[in-house]
Formats: sequence, structure tokens, C-alpha cells
Amino acid sequence: MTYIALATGFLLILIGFYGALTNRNLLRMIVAFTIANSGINVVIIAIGYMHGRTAPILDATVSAADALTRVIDPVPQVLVLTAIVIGVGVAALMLVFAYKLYERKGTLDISKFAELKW
Amino acid sequence: MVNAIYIIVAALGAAFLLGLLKSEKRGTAYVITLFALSVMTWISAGWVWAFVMERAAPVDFLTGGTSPPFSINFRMGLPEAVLTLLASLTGLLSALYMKDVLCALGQRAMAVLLVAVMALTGIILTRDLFNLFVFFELAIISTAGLMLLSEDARALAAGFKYLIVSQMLSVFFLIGIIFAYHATGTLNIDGMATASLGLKAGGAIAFFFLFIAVVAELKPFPANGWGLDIYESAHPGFAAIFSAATSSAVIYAVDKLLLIGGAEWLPMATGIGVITFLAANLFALPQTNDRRLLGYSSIAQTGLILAVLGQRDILGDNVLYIAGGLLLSHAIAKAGLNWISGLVAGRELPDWAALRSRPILVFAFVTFIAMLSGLPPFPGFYAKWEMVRILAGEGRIALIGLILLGLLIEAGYLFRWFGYIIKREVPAQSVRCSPFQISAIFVALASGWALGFVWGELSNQYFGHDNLLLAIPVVFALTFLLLDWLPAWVKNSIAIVGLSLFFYLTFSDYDPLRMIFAIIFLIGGAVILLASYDSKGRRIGFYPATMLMFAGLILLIRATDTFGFFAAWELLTIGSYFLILRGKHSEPHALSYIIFSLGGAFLILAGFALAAQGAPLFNIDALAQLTQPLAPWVFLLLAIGFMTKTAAIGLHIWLPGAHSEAETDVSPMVSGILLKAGLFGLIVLLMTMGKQQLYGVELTYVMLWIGALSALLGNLMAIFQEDAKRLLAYSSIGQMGYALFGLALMNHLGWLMALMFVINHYIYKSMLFLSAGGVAKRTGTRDMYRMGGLITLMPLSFIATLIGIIAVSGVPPLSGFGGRWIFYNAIISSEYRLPMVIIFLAGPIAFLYLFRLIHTIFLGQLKDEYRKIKEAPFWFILPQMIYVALLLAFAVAPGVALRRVDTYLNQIFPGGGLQWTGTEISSAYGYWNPVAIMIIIAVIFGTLFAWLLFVNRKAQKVKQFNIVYAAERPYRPETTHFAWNFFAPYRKALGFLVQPFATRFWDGVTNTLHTAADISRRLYNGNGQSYAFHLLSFVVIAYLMRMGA
Amino acid sequence: MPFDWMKIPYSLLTLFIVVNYGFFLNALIQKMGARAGRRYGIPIWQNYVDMIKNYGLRSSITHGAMFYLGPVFRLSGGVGLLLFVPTIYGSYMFSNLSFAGDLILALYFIFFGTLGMALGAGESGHPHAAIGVSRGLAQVSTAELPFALAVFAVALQYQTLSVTEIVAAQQGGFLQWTLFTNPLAVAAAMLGFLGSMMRPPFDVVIAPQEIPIGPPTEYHSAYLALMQTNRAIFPIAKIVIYMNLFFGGASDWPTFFFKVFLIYLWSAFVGVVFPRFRVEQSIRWFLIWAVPLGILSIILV
Amino acid sequence: MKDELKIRVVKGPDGVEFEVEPLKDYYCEAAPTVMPAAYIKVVEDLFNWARSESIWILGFGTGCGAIEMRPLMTPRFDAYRFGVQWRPTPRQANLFVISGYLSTKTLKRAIRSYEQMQNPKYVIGLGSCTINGGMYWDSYNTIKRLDDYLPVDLYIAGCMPRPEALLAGFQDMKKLIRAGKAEGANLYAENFEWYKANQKRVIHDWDMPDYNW
Amino acid sequence: MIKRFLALSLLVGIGAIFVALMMSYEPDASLNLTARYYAENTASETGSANIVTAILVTYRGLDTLGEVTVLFLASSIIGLVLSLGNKQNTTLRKLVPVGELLTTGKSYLAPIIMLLGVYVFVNGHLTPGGGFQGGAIIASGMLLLLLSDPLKHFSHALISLVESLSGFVYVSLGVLGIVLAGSFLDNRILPLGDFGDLISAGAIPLIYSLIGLKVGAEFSSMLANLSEMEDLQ
Repeated sequence: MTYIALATGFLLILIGFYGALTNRNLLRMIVAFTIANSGINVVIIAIGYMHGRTAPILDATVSAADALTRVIDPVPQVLVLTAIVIGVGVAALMLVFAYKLYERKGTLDISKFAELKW
Repeated sequence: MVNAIYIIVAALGAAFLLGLLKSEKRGTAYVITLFALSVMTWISAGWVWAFVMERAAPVDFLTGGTSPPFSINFRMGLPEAVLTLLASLTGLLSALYMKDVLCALGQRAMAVLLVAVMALTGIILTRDLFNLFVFFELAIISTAGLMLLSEDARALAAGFKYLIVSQMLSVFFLIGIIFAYHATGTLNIDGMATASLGLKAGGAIAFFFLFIAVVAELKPFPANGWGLDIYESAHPGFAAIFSAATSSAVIYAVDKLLLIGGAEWLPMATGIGVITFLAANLFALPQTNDRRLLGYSSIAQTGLILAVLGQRDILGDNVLYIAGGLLLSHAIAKAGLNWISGLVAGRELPDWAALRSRPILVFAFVTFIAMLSGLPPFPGFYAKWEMVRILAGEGRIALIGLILLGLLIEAGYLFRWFGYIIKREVPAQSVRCSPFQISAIFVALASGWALGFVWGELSNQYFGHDNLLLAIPVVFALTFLLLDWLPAWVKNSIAIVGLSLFFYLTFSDYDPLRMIFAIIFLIGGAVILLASYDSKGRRIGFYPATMLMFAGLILLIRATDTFGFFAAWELLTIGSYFLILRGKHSEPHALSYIIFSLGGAFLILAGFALAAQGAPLFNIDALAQLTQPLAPWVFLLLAIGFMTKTAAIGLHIWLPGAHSEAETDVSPMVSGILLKAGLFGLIVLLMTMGKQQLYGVELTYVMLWIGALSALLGNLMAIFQEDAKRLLAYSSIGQMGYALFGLALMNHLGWLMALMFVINHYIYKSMLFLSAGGVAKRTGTRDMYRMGGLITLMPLSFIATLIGIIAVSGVPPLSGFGGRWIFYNAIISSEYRLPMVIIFLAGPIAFLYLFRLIHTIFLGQLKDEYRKIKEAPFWFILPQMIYVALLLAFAVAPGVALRRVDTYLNQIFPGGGLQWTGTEISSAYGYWNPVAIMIIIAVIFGTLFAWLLFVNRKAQKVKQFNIVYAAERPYRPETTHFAWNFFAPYRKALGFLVQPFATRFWDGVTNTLHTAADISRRLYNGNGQSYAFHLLSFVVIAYLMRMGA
Repeated sequence: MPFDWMKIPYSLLTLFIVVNYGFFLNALIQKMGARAGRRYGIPIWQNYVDMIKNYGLRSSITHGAMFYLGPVFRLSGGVGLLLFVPTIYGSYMFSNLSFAGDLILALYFIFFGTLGMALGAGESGHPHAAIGVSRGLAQVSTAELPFALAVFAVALQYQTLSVTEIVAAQQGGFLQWTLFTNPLAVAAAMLGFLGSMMRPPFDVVIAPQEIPIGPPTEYHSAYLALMQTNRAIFPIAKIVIYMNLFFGGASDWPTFFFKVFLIYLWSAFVGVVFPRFRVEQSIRWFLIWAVPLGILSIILV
Repeated sequence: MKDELKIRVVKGPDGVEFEVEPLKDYYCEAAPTVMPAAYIKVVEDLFNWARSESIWILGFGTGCGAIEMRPLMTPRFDAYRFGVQWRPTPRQANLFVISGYLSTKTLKRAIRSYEQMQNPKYVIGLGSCTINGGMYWDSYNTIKRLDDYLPVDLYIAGCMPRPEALLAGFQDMKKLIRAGKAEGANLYAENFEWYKANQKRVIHDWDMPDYNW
Repeated sequence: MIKRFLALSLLVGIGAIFVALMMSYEPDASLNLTARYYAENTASETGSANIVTAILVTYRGLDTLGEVTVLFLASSIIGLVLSLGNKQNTTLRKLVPVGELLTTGKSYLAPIIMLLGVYVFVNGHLTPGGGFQGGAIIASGMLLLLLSDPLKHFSHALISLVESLSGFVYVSLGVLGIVLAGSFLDNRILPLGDFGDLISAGAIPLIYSLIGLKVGAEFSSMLANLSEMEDLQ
């Protein structure tokens, strides 16, 4: 189970990277990165998963006393939350940049924005 | 002390607060921003104070009510305090600097700036891995945001490229974090370190990802194209933050990570660092855009620091001192340079000539590039010294070589740039700057010097070296910076008095050998400075440079340990470089001078470091105790280093240009005095280490050959010069060859001869350079064939030249003969026959160029345009006449100077000295009597002259065209003066010997470097996608290398 | 060897003898050259007459101070060179002023006159003078080389730089002469000797029809007379060094006259046989033929 | 006047312009003076003897007669044995042999060379052309009487005179010198104005100072 | 083609590293050191039922602060970019009128969505969800409003006020933690209350609500800005 999730996550990352490496369109690149981000989120969650356990919320079913044996690792969950938000922030930022770049040159082709080089 | 979290709080609070303000209230917003940054600065400064002055212990600050590893904690120690101070101060100054932009863009921009600085302090302070990631992301996003501050439209694309790369890095970082967490069960950095991540399953790969993600932020080669774009297009105020603060913070993050990874990852850090350092510096060579150049330099510097961090296994606690020195130097210098770049309108390097309108900015620029190049008295210098010392002690020679090579290349382009500033045409658009901007630069400047002092003190405290900024000669030299507003003649008087006074106060300190050098450096310098009275106005920059050179010279002979020696060596190199650069067309020559000198200096550094074997304080005399197999290598390095300064053949190509293009009163200084520094180095070297053998080759024997070839080829090349000062410069190469030869003979008389050459060469070369300089000043040209017939107009210059050439050529009765006589006596007892032949060949050749010098300038036909010129200025003539008197005196009584040295040399080479009976001087082989020679020649000459006067009493004085001309008359003086290509037949016969092989070789080296750099930097094709490719390749390659290792 | 006042008259005596012998020898060699061309040649006293005439010319011109001093330098160089070397071995009277210095002094003093003359010629402003000087310096710099090498080989051989001691070492039969103990050095020196005597094939310096007549183009009257006097002294002085170094010196005047004559004859002999070299040719000639001999002699000592 | 002798304005290295007048600035303007003989008779006699026994000829061939001078250096005639030599420069020569006809063009050079010789100096006119123009008596371009332009001490008649005649001429010249009668240089100095006037009459492009030192 | 091949080969390399990482992965059998601490002590130390929330707001509160700051930054930068655009030619687009269904639906749905958002972040310490989730839900409500009326202009001042004020209070609460409870972002500045109550777990609900407001405001501001940016074309 975990391995499948991990593999999925890694595959998503690789797909995202492949998309980012082969698509010249800025928006497609951004989407590709979003895919990669999802991939890493999957990986993080998968690492935290423990077979046969439940979410780390103490309620009627899981009391504070048996939390130790009943809940999965909460830390990756925390991390993934932060990672998602950061991913969103960066994605939004990239969109804005893409928009401004399009405004400037009327194209979304990344190879057209190579004035700075060497 | 204040909780370090308040640094974060202040920034964030202010940033959020800014949103509450109406968008019109930009002034208030700006004040709040400044206030927040000031608070951050103040808190960090408080901590720095606490750690430095009160020796406080590092403190952990907790969050979330639990202790680590279960919650995030901040740690404040000395490095953190210094770095947060650096980050927040840079932020504050940049905010000041960017006042206009920030106010124009409004509070959002200010908030972004605040968050950026906050993120950097967070990176520095946090001890939690994921928290580090968060701050990293904050830094990345705010960096991208701050790119919008730039007026450059291309900045957007640069920001986007950066985001692409950072997206990939985030992925790697997160993979690393989560697997590291999985392996160790903690996110705390210290926790991970104790859990030894690397040993856990998957730990190594997890760490690999962590490491790569953070290191990639340092813009390692080749995954750094995006960084350059940012540097090039960002607003300079922000580029300063990016370069100074961001790099520092990330480096510290790497340092923290290395704590987790442990020693096995250190080689990788070093490898990446060194490759980046070299590649970035190499690529910077063909760079013409100033900001991109700065970017390359920043990347290089961070690479260097990364490499140093990678050496922490052997650097131990010193890593703080070394990496800190390098880091702070880099940060201050880069911040300053970026700020300055905002004041310059043009983006090409030569446009920086605009700075000339503001000397303070030029001074700031010099300070900054000196800091970057690791020159004294800045922290980088101390760091460089200690680093090389320790590395050499551990036998990491290859690393030293690579680092020094990189430093040399960096110094090359930085000083080339400085050359543009000083020498290129001032562009139409002048420097515009507000008081805020100036003050930011000024703070950087002041802190640069202050840090120089601090590092000097630390060096004193930990390693027992002297603080260079407390050395009296250096202080004296630096005082001239403050006195630069005075008229030149006042400063000149102060300088002369200073030199003389220093000699008067210290002359009892020197042994006879050093006495000779002390006299030449101090008194000789004072005499040459007499000529400087001729210049009018304020002569900005001349005196600090001159006195810095003299400070270096005098510290050189006073140095007892290798550190002092090397520091003095670098000081005199810089001082003289500035001096040489003052010449009208000296830009390329000054550059090749500084590159060769620094190259030589680095060899010396390596040699000393190798010799010390890690000992912090190494006495020069202890060189004598070195044994095989180390000793010959040390000898080799030092000898080549010193021979660079004496312009031994092959390493000589910097000399002709540097000496001939220098100002009139500078040429004698650099030729008559500065060259002796190299000889002094050689003397010290040979005195302590004596003869050394490498693979069965006697090294002094090789030096003998080099000396002989220098003498021959230097003289030969001098023959074919049309430029008077160039001719003299080449002649110096030959003369130094003689001296080198004498030293390499390694016997009593050889050394005596070398010292005689030291004295003689000082006197006559100074005199000839002054004379030629005076003529050049009056005629406005240095081409000898354009002159001619000046004897009647400039009789005193003629007399000086005449006496000079008689002395140089060694014709009795003048003092040059003494040198030759000792020389013959020295070689007669030596076993080396073949090099002797070469040096024989060199002897008569000296005549050729000397005659040419005097003939084509003073004799022959006077040209139309020079019919009305006057004798050289009084202040040029005065020292020349002093030299004439000195030469005559020294010719009659060489014993005054030599006798004590002769006795002293008995300590080094017992026996084989001279006998001094009355006025006669004799050796085991021959004898001479200078007084008798002088009297006899004077009597014969006088008698004959009187006789001719009597016979010829009615001679009709005729004019220049009254010559027999095959029954015709001369057409014009230009066609009648036989001067150009004077020794054409000689060129036909022996011209093949003076093919510029060395020049071609070094040209080839630089061209290869340039071409290689120019081709390979096309890697950075500007396409963000390519940069992603680079990054992934970097990851894969690094992984493969890691696995391979 | 301390100085005493009697040295002065003794030196003047040497000078007197050598000047006269020089005038005689110059004329004799010239006459021998003429005879080789089937001419009768000049009267043996012709050089005296020429000198007197030149002193007797009524007018003279001067191009300036250095022009004036040139011949003085020249003759001082000749006289000094002669006096710095002991003429007759073992004789106090004719040891001249050699107490002032050794072989090295003599070697370097050779250039005194050359330099002064070159400067004087330079100030005359005549391009031919400058061309002559250029040629002369270029040629002499390589012609002196084999000589210097040979001299040093001799100094190494005898481990002294004192002329008297070198001569002393060669006493006891002609087989002790350097000529036989170190023939390579002598060969090198004698080839170099040709170059310094301004005779064919090495007389391109004064090439009379091409650059009439090189450095002294502008010299006349008393200047020329001084230089003529030098022409009498200088070759002899130089030959004395050769004689002392390579041919066992002379312990009395007849031997002196004979040896000097023979050495002088060597250059005259070559001179009448060979045509003229260009400068670069003679440079190459010395470097190819004479210098290797000198190097060999130094290495083999 | 030739361009190179015209007054020209030159700019010095300091930027100040000034005039250069070649004839004044580059040439000595002094006129020749009469040089007295040695004060003591015996000395002058000795000098005259030496002058006569050491005749240095200026080796310029000014006309076709020069062809007859070359054999004098050969073994057949060998003038050297009489103390006669050829010098390549006027400065060192005492005797100027005008060897045949003088065109006006060559006259200028002859005058210049003559003036550059040192006092005392002698002139021998070789061949009939120097006496009366000879076969060129009606040429517009040759001078007819050398004596009008330079003080001639001796003529050797003939067209051309044989080398033997030249040798005989030298011997006669020696006699003149020894007798103290060969004072052409002083004669020239005394009558400088007259000689110059004559010279300038035939030389139309006079482009040199009056006296060439 | 070459590019794709290069990309593929590089990714094969990266993938190989991933595979190596996966191969070495061994799932944990029991909670590790940190997780165990949280599982055991969260309830007693923070009084929060949702362990994730407790970690997020207190133990790793600094991360969260940073996270919020990331959004703040993003929205600030977007606003900055907008302000850089040339505002002169603000010509409004002619749009196809939105459908009746959407217009009506949104007026019913939007308040409920908003309310749901508030509920989610207020109960963050008890149930799954929290400030981020709630903020996102609020923002989705805003998105709905924007979809129904693309030309709608939100009050930037209000959004900005909410955004900044909540951020500022958040930071201030953190500082209060230092002052009152001894460390930054300590939730025990307020009484922990009864485990499982709405008003419990110290400052967690308060902070999480602030986060929810702030996130909602930030997302909204981003959306509004992006939409207005579109308008400018």
C-alpha cells in the first residue's frame, strides 16, 4: 500500500518534471509543477501512513490513552499541509509572472524570454 | 538579551502592519519598514556584542511551549548573531538605498522586503529542518517578488526562471525532509545529527536530496544560470541583499546540514565549491556587463566558502575564522559593489569610469575589490593565509592550487575592471546619488575596514600575527587617505620626512644586509620623492599608494615570520599596482603586473604554507630547518614567486609595460626600488634554505641559468626598443638577471656582487628613468628616434645619462666596474661554466642599448619642434644630480657600503671574501684600487683635454647641418638623424633570440582561458527550461559522483 | 704593489716607447700590405708626418662639448689601457700603473675609449657616424665575446686575474705558454682579435666608400691627430694583453717588439687576404667559429 | 629657394608655435676668417713641410679627369710613396683636385666641399677645362675659369693629363706649400665677397648658406 | 527530439535515485520518537483533540506562521504586480451575461459556503480541518461570487484590513506566548479548558480562526487581484 503510494508520488513527480522540461508553454510548465507538487504531497503522506491505524484525532473512538497504538504519524500530515499551502503560493506567483511575461511579449513560449544569458 | 524570535516578530509584525496603512501613507510605511529593520539590526547587534564582549554562551529559543526536538527552536550563537546582523543590516541599508523605489511601489514592496530579510534571519536561526524549508520558500518567494523592484523589464523572466528552479528544489528538499524524518524520527537538525542520519536505511539518499536542494541555492556550477540572471536584472539594492545576505544565510544552512551529514559529505561540499569557484571566475573573464560580472563573482565567492566549509574536518575551529572572514569580506564587498552599480548609469564595465568624479566611490570600489581578492588588510587576507596554511599542513595541495588559481582569475577581472574605472573615458552620464545611497556605501566601506581591524586583532590573538592595521608604516600610509585634500607638495614633504624619520628611528635594527635594503627603500625612496615636488595640484591617490608600497617594503625587511613577510609582500604589490596604474596608458600593463605579482604572491603563500606544515607562526629563519622531501618544493615555490617580482625571463612580460608606462617619478620607484623586494626575497630564501636538490637537479643551478638567460635576453630585447623608458625597463630585466645570477652562485663574492648590483641598480636606474622621464616630459614623446640633439638644451639630463650609462656598462672608473670586478671574481671560483658563457654574451650587449639611449636622445640632430624646449624641471634634475654625486662617491669608496656587508657575509659564506687594505680591494684572484683608478684616469683625461683645448683653441662652433654630406646638404633633421631601428644588422643576425616567446605563451594562456570561458558560458543560454535541465543534470551527476565515491 | 712617484716617469717612458713603436709598426704593416699589392708603400715615417700636419692645421670646427671630448676619451682609453697592464714582465720600471687593477680593469677599460669616441661621433650629427657606431658596437659586442671567454678560460686555468701572475705562470720555455697549454682559448682569442683591429674582413665600420669613413667622418685637425696617436698606442696596448695572456709575455724590450709585431702581423695577414664582411655576417661568423672555441676552452679548462 | 629651407612655423610639444629659419638655425652663419700662420717661423716651416709631405686628397671625382687619378693608387704609379693619400671626407682632406670640367651644378658641390675643408687647403685644377673651359668653352652649363670661383693653387694642363703629369703636379704643389705660397684658403677668406659674387652669378638656385662650415 | 531524449534520460537518472530511496524504505511498525511524544502529550499539553492541529498551531507554529506569510507574500506580490500594470486603459470588458441558475445559486450558496468555512476553522482543534481548510473554503465562496459576476470588485481595503489585522494579531499572540507562557506561540496563554469543547485548547482556536481569516482573505485577495488583472486587458 505504502509502496504503491510512494511509487505513485514519485511517478507524479517525474511526470511533472517531464512536463516542465519538455513544454515550452509557461502555463503548461506551471501545471506540470503543480503535478509534481501533488506527487511530493502524496509521497509525504505515504511516509506517514501506517497500516491499520486511524487519523490522529482524539475522539470517542480513539482516546488519549491508546493514541500511541491507534493513530498514524501526525507529523507528515502537518508537513503536507504546509507544503500544499506553499505550493499554492508559489503556483499563484508563477501564474502572475506568466501573466506579466505574456503581457510584455505576447507569447508564453519560455524560450522567447532569453534576453539574459551568458 | 532580547529573544531572537523578536527579530522575526519585528519583521512580520511590521509587514502585517503595513497592510493596515492606507496606500497613500507611503512615507509612514517607509519609516515603519526602516524601524523594523533597525530593530532587527539592533537585536542582532546586541547579540553580537554579547557574544564578542561578554563571551556569552549560545542560547536556544523555544516555541510552542515544548522543548526540541518536539517543537521548533531557534539558536543564537556567535555565527548566527553575526549573520543575522549582516542580513538585517544589509536589509536596512538596502532599504535606505532603495528609498525611491520602495516609496514608489508602496507598502507591499516594503512588506516583501521585510519578509525577505526575515526569511533570511529565519534560515540562519532555525534549528528545525522543515522550518528551514519554510524559510527557504519564503526567501525564494520574496526574492521573486523583489525582482519586481527592478526597472529592468527582463527581471520578470529572471524571476520566473528562478521560480522554475526553486520548484524543483522544493520537491527535492521535501523528499529529503520526509525521508530524513522517516529515518530518524525527528525534524530537529541537532537531533538528526545525533541520530546519524547517514547510517539509517535510505538516510544517505535522503540527505543527498537535502544537501542538493540547499547547495543548489548557492548556485553551484553548472546549475546557476538563473542566479546570474537575477544578479544581472535585479535592482542593485536588492542584488546587494541577494548577494550579501542570501548567500550568507544559505551558506550557513549548508553548514547546519553538514552537521547532519557528517564528515563523509565534506569532500562533496568541497568539490562542488571548488568547481563552482573556478568555473564562475572563469566565466566572469569575458563578461562585460557589470552586474552579471558581480553575479559571477558572488557565485564564485560562495563556492569558495562552500569549499572551505567542506574542509572543516581539518580546519576545525578555525573554520569560523576562515569562512567567516571570507564570507564577511564577500558580503560587504558585494553589497557595496552592487550599491555602487546602482549609481552608475551604463551597464558596461568601462562605464564605471564615471566613478572618477567621486574619489570616495573609487576608494570604496578599491576597498571592495581588495576585500574580494583577499588582499591585506582585509579579513579575506587573513582567512586566505590561515586556510592555505592549514590545508598545506594537511597536504591538500591540489585544493590549494585550485583555490589560488581561482583567486588569481578573480583578481584578474576585478583589477581589469578597476583599470577601466581609472583609465577609461568618463561617460557623459555622471554618477547620481542621494545621501542615503552614499551613506549605505559608506557604511559598507567603514565596516570593511573595521572588519579588517577585527580580523587583524583576532589573528593577533589566536595566531600571534601582528595586526596589519596597527603597523606604523601602514597607518602612516593610510593617513594619506585622510590628507588627500592637501596640496601635493605638502604631502610630499610629509612623505619624505616620514620615510627619513622612520629610517632614523629604526636604523639600528638592521643587520648590514638589511641595512642596504633599508637605505634604498627609505632614503632612496625619499630621494626619488624629491622628483614628485614637480607635480602640481593635489595628486589624489598618489601618496596613499606610494606610501603603501613603501610600507610594504619596509615591513618586508622587518618581518621575522612568514605571515609578516607575506603581508608586507602583498601590501607592496597593491601599493605599486596603484602607482603603476597612474600612468597615462598603463591600464593593460598594470593589469598584467598585478596578475603576475599576485600569481607570484600565491606561490609564495603556498611555499610558506607548505613550509609551516600547519604551524600558525613560522619564523622565516626556520626555513633553514626544512628537510627533504619538502624543502626543495618550498624552495621552488618561493623562488618562482620571488623571481616573478624580479622579472626573471619567462615571467618578465609585465615589466616593460609597467615600468615604462608609469609616471615619471613612479618609474624610478618601481624599477629602482620595487624590484629589490624580489631580490630581498631571494636573499632571504637562499640565506635560509641554501642549495636544494629536486630529482637530482640543483635548483640554484637552474636559477643560475635563469639569471644568465634573463641577463642575455633582457639586454638583447633592450637593444631593439624605440621607447626610452621601455629600453630602460628591459635593461632592468637584464640587470636583475645579473643579480639573480650572483645570488645563485651561492658564494661569498656572488652575493657581494648581487648586493653591489642592488645599490648600483637603484642609483643608476633611478637616475636614468628620471632623466628619460624628464626628457619625455619636455618632448611629449618617449620614442627616442623622435628626439635627438637635446644635449645643448638639456645638458644636465645629458650628464646624468652619461654618468648613468658609464656606470651601467661597468666601464671604469665608475661604480659599475666594481660590480663587474666582483662578478668575475665570483665566477672564477664557481664550477658552473655554461651559464657563465651566456652571461658573458650579455655583457657587451649592454653597450649597444646604452649607447642607443644616449645617442638617439641627446646626440645627433635636433628636430624642429624641440628647438625651444627647456631643461627638465628642477625637481627632476635635483635627484639626478644627487645620484651623480652618489655614483661618483660610491665609485671611489665602495667600501663604505660593501665592507660591512662583506664582513657580514662571512657568517653565511665563511671565507672567500675581499681584503680591504687601504684603498685597495683584493680577492684571492685579483685586486683593484678604485681611488687609484679614478685618479689615473682623471689625470690622463685632464691632461689630454687640456692639450686639445690648447691646440684647438680657435675652433669654430658650427651648427647641426654643418656636416660633410657627400658635397650635398642634409634635407631635414628627421631624415638626417640615424636613430630608428638603430641596430638593424643585429636584428638580422640575432633577432631570432628576441622573438616574444614568453609573451606569446602568456597570451596563449589568457586567450585559451578567455576562449574556453566564452565558449562554455554559452551553456547559460537564457532559457529557463535549460536551467531546469542543468539543475537535474547537476543532481544526477552529483549523485553518480557521490555513489562513485 | 703600492704607488710611488717614480711610477710616473717610468710610465711616461713606456708610453713614449710604445707610441713610437706603434707609429713604426703601423707604417711597417701598411708597407707590408702595400708590398703584398706590389706597391712601394708609404715612407716609414709617414704617420709622424700626418700627425704633425694634422696638429698643424690652422682651423677647426666643433659640434659641441661631447664632440670635443670624443677624441680625448679615445686617447685616454688607449693610454690608460696601456698603463694598466705591465708591459715588461719582471721589470719594475715597465710595470706601469698596474697596481690600480688587474685584468678585469684592463678588459673593461677597453670600452672607455670606444664609448667616448662613439659619443663624440654621435654629437657630430652625421648619420654616417651614427651608422658606423651602430655597426662598430654590433660587431665588437660579438668580437669581444670569444676574447672574453678566452681570457676567462685563462683566468680559470691559472686561477688568478692578475696579469703579472698569469705571465709568471707561463715562464720556463715556450711550451708553458698558454698557446700550447690551452690552444683552444688562444684560437678563440685570436679570432676575436681580428674583429677588434678594424682590418678586413671586419672593417665595415669605417667602410670608406660607403659611409665615409664611419664614426670619425667629422673629425679633423687636432682631433684627428689625437685619434692617430691613439691608433699608434691602442693596438699595441691591446696586443700587450694578448701577449701577456697567451704568448708568455715579454721579459725584455726586444722580445716585446718581436712578439707584438708577430701578433699584429696576424691581423694584417688576414686583412690582405680576405674581403669585407657585412655586420650581420661578421656577427654570425664570430658566433659560429670563434665563440664555440671559447666555450670549449672554458669547459675544458 | 627649396621648400626645406623656407621659414616654417613649427608647434612645440608644449603647444607653442614658433618659427624655424633653416638657413639661420641649422647652419653656422659665420664668415671665413684669415688664419695666421704659426707665430714662430720654424714651427710654421715644420708644419709646411709636414703639410707638403702629407697631402690628403679629397677623393671626389668632379669631372672626367677623375679617371686619371685612379691609376695613381696602383702599383705602377703608387702616389702613396710621396705621402699622398685619398680621404673620403672633406674634413680630413687638404687638397681638392678639380678633375676636369665643372658644370654649374657640380660647382655648387665643389664650393661646398671646398669650404668644408680645413685651412690650409689647396686646389689643383686638372685639365684645360678648368683653365679656360677647354672643349666646353661655349657650353652654357660649364664654368670656364675655375679661378673665378675657387682659389686655385696649381693647374695641370692637358686634355686629359696623364697620371705622370699629376704626379709632377703634386711635386710642384709640395714646393709651393713648402715655400709657404699655398695660402688659397686665406685668399678665399680675404676676397670672400668677390668669390661669392662670382659664384652666385652662375649658380642661380643658390640654396645654401654663404659659407659652408 | 533530442530535448525529449535528454529529459527522459535525466528523469531516468532521477527516477533511479527515487527507486533507490524506495528500496531502502521500510515502513515504521510503531510511532517514532516525535510522533510518540505528540500522541502521548498533545492532549495534556495543548488540550486539542486534533493532534495535527495542535502540532500545526503550537509545536510547529512557526512553520504555520511562515506558511501564512507565504500566502501573504504571494498576495502582496500579486497586488504589487497589479499595481505595476498600466491603469490608464481600464476598459471594462463586455461579457456574456451569466446564467440565471448561477446568479440565483450563488446568492444561496455563498453564505453557506462561507459559514462552512468559518465552521471548519473554528472547530479546527476538534475535527479534521482547520484554518487553512476553512480559509480555502471561504475563498472558494469568493470564487463563486466572482464566477457569477466577473466584474465584481471586492473591497480591497477590507480584504487587506482583515488580512493584515489577523496577521498582526497572530504575531501578537505569538509574542504574548513569550511574555505569558515562556515561549513563542505557546497556546497556554489562555486556559486549556475542557478537552473536546469548542472553547478549549488554549489559544489554538483563536489562532486557527485568525489563520482561517487570514488565509481566506489572502486567497480572496489573490483571486480578486487576478481577476482584476484580467479586466485590465
